[in-house]
Amino acid sequence: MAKIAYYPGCSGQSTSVEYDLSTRAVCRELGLELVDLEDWSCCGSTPAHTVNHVLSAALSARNLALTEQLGMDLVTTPCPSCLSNLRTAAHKMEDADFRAKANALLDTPCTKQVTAQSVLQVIMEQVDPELIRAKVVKPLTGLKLACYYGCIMNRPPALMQFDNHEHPMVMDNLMTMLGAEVVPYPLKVECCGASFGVPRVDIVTKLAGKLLDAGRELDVDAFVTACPLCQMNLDMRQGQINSALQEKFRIPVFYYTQLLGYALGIDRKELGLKKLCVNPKPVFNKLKETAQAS
Amino acid sequence: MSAQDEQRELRIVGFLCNWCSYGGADTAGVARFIQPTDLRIIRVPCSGRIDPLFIVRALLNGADGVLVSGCHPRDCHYAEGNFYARRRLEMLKRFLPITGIDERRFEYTWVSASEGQRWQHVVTEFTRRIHELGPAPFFNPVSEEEWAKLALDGAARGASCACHG
Amino acid sequence: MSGEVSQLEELKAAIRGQLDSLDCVIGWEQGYDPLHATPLFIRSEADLERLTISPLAVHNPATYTTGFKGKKIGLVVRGCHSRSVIELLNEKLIERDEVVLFGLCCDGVVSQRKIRAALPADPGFVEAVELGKDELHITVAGEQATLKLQEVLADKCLHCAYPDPLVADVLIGEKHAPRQAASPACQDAFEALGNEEKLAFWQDTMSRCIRCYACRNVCPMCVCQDHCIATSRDHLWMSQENTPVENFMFQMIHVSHLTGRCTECGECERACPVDIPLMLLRRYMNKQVREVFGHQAGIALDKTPPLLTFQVEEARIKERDW
Amino acid sequence: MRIGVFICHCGSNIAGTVDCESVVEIAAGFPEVVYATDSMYTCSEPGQEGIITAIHEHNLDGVVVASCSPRMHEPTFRRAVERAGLNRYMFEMANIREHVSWIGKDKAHNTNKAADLVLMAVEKLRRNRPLVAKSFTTVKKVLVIGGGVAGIQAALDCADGGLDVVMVERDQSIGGKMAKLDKTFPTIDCSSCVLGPKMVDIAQHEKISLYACSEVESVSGYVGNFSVTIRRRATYVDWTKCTGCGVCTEKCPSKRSPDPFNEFLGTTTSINIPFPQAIPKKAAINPDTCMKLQKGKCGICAKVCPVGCIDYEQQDELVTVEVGAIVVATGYDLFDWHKYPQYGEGRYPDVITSLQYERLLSASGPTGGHIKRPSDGKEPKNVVFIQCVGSRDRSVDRPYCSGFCCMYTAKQAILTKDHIPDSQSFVFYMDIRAPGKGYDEFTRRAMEEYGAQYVRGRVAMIYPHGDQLIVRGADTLAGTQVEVPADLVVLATGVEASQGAVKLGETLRVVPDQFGFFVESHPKLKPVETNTAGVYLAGACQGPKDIPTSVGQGSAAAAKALGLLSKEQLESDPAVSKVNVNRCVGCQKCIDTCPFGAIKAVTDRMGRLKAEVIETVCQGCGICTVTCPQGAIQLEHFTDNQILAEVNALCPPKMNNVSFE
Repeated sequence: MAKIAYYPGCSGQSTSVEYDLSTRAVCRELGLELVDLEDWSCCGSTPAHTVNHVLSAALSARNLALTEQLGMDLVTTPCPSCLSNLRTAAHKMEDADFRAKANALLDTPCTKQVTAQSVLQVIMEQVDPELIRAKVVKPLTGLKLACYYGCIMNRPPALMQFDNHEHPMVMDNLMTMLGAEVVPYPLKVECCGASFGVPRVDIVTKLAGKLLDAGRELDVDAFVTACPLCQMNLDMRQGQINSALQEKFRIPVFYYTQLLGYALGIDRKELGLKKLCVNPKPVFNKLKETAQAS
Repeated sequence: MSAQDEQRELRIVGFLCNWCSYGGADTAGVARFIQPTDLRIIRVPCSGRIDPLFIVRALLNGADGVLVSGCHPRDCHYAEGNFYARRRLEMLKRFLPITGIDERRFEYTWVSASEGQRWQHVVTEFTRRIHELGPAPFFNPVSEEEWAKLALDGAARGASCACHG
Repeated sequence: MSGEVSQLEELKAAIRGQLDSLDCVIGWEQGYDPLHATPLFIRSEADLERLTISPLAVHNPATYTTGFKGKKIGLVVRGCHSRSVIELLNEKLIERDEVVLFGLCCDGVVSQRKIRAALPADPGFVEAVELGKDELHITVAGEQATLKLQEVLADKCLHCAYPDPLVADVLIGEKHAPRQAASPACQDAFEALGNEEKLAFWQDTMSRCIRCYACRNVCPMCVCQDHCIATSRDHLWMSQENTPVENFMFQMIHVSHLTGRCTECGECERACPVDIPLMLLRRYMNKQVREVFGHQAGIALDKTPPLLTFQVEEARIKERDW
Repeated sequence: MRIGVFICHCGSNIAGTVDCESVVEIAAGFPEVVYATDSMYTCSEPGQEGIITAIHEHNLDGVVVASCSPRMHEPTFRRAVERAGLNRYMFEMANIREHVSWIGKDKAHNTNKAADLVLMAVEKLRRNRPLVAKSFTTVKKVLVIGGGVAGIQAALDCADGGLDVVMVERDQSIGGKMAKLDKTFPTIDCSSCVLGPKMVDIAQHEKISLYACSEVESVSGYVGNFSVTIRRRATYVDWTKCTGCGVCTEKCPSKRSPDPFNEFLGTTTSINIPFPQAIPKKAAINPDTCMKLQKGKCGICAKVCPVGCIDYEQQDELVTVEVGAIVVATGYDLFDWHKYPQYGEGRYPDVITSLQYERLLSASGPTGGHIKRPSDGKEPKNVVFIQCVGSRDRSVDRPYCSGFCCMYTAKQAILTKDHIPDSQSFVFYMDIRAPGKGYDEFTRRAMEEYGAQYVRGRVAMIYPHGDQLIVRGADTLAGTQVEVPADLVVLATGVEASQGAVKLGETLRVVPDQFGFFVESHPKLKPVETNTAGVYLAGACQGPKDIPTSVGQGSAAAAKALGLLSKEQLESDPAVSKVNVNRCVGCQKCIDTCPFGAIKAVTDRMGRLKAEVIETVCQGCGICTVTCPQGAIQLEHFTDNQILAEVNALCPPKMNNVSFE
């Protein structure tokens, strides 16, 4: 079993606990052993780097240093925002002067070059696709999905170095592999409004509403995401969006790990499906009907 | 530099390509950009014509400095001459230290026909550098006594040398 | 050394098989005494019997190749010799289909200079030399002296990164594990000296030079044949006067013409009758070539010598900073 | 040798800071100097007469003039010594004005330096030898590569001037990009109406031979005497018989052949004539789609052809022509906009290039001149134009401005309104670049009279919404984001160097710049010349150009070719490299490094390889001389000996008992 350092991120402990749960379950099933960083700290999220670049990098560099202490040179995280901070820190630490400044803030300096990758990238690059195909027990046949990647998962391309930044395809490919029909969703990398959900709900309802509208136009059964914030804005705020835009959206929004876990036959409790705000039941009913019909 | 040193000229040889740097030196002249007088210029068609051995010959003959200037890369009248020159001259410059000849006595640069001011700057700076280094040491012994001493030392030394003890 | 004996027989068999189709095969035989080898030009079975490949056989046979242009010859080559051949091929000075290469995986050759220094007195004529596994037994005037082979190996062999031929039609012996090249300690020590000391050193050694041109004549890359500009009256690069400055000018010409081409076979230094450490200059120049162009002469076929080509943007030349 | 030295005062220009009389005195003592004097203005009529008289009186066979820069008056003095009967290369100049009197204040130092420079000149002159220019005849024929508007103009001008012309065109018809255009800016006149007659002239001019479907394979020789091999690609139609009647194209059952003339909007037949005005108007078969050539079945065109010109067995043919000059007019290609992921990378059929839009506008285009969008054939109401697609953008390595996109976008906005009066055009632009006669007025008309909405900003994204495309961009003037629903998006794709340019450049020894555009001899003063004598540039192969500029350059290149070939004989500069065959070991290093292909390998009587300089091609740079370790190839007038003499004059070898002479 391949051992990989795992950084869950703050949201994985709170708003997206189901993402964390399902990620762990899926990785276990696919033969990836996640080793939790002990005593990890917050990546700093958006506030840190808007205030101080060195501090922000140091927050993430601390987590890179923890990885180093585990004797590993790769750390993985489900959250694109955490990933962005980890990779930014790793990149900036390549500069000796910057490294010295950031290390001065740390108890244990970060000396080696540690790479951070998303769990999605690790699954797509380290797991044999044939293994995934072979392990599918409940294919997603009959399901029409829109994969929504969000704005920061592959951007900036020079830093993230994974997939096409304007037209990513990995989640599409993964879902197709599981038997689902994936629509050519044009707003894959659009912004959902992100953390404006707190100060300016109107922005989120407008932007996320547009995302939902584009999905409805393509007649999708559900959205698939890989970002806690995207998922929250589309799922938890769907009611707010409906009242703000006088709409009646009822589109479930999954983490890709949840659908992957379902297809692999993992116990539903481990996938945290109950945490979803928009009831996903119609989706699973449809899947059952298709399964029975065939 | 004392006033007296400033008075005494040193021997600086310049190799300039006809199309850019020689023209640049002309431009500097036309504009009356005053320069130190130590430098004497040999005109060649292209920096690609400059055999590094011309520079070695000049230095071994006792030149205190050698300055080469050609067209800026990509601007060569002959398209590629300065690209070859750059490689040859860079190798010479890097090689000089092993010979004990101070590599600062040789420099190469690019000056276009329009860069009179730059030429003035290059000449002034290079001449200043050479004056700071002072006259180059002679390779051959300069007097009968030294000749004799060298011969005696050689005899006493036999086959020994730095590498082959 | 039984291994060597079998290798010699293997080599002889290989040469024998091709001798008819070749004008000549160049190897080595015993020279004027058992301690010295000399190049052997094999044209017949009888010649072949005299072939030796012991560590005493040092000469670079590539030196002779250009003289055979248009004819098909064979060469017995060690690793360093094969580099010279590659460089000559890359410079179109010889043709690949005109040389058959009998490659020897080489454990190093001796330095006569070191042997001489290790013996109690100048040996004069040597009666017998016996090669042990790691030793050399030399009999002079009935007395035997034993030298450790490792201690009398040539400098170039101690730091050799290419003991096995890089190109060969027949390969004899076992290949070595990859090795890292290094410069000898005396090189680093000399480079660390100041300009004044270095200049004084060359003035000194150059006053010793007798301008015999042995360094040029053994150099495999000196291919100007009878037209070396150092000995021409048409281009008056230097006078024939034997002064340090003219002697040094000659070395400058040699190094300059070797820029990016020298394969470090060390023949120039070996041949020098007055022990001028010429490799100091060669190694230093090669180091510069490696640093700037990432190029080493004679380690790969179809490479253009760096001074015969260019890049519009040179990654490692910062001439515009001045 | 008997050398005369003439020191010029140049009024007070030199004499003001150089003691000319002293220089004369010193110079008189230099080796082989038999006469030294000074004069007020050596370049003046009496000054030159003074030189001529001295040559006669003192029987001089070499002259040194110390005055201004040789870049100024070397030709003057060379003519003077020639008038006196000396070879003009038996002359040297010392630059004691620009390099001495004008830049140094100290008279003693200046005088000393002037004397040194004279000594240098004397020492070099002592090693000079008479050089004689070679004359050679020229072929009065011009090769024009490329049959776009620039090449057409160059060919017609050359032919009208009396030269034979060979035109080589890669495509099936000449006309280039201009033939694909509907209208031209700023006059909105019909492109094919302007160009058509010129194309017909090419076909009919008795001095022009046209090779279409052909490419230049190799070029050898030199100015005045090039030998060019042309590959005529197999068309599977005997063009000597084909009348262009078009019956075959009507009957051809294979109708899915890609249509490059229409920029791949729609398809054409396997055997086709690309467009009605094509020159030559001959049919050709696309072997990739022809059923007969692919599967051996069909053969309908052969059956219906009234003149029996179909030949399925036809092979490529190599033709060699001798020409005296070459005009390169290979034009440009369009930037591949798929490199921009934000424009959909080809996923949206209604995102098209500006040239595709021209074909939609054109009455001879695939839609008969009705604007119908590719996806569903509907007439668009909102048309969005995006400028600078592959121009002025470092991220795609296209930092340069393509020059004419602003203008054709304005034209297309105007034509859109003409075609669809209730349409609305939007133009996303960076800056409007309209420097030309009537150009800026034209873009103003597009905005003011035709109501095109110009938005200053880049487009970040195009995405589909219903049957429309939403174009999102920045409006930098309003400081806001805008989203425009579009029925059709037209990308103003920028200009790239023609695909084969780099390879052709190697064949012709014309250097392409980093983007593949050919480099002219001098950016200001020799815009159509190249560094290879006898090869000229016209049109966009040198850099992005609009039609009038391309036509102007075509004429300029023709004028250069006519001027060159108007002389009965050409003279080559004798200061070129020369091989001493005895010294040459045949290593060919000089051949590899020569930028001009001026050295070739020859075999001597003994069968040994030797280098040989083609004197008329050699430009005299001397790279080869340094490359040759044994000094076998020497640049005349700048030989090793001559330069060494100068070095030794400046730095006399010290303490060497034997001097160099």
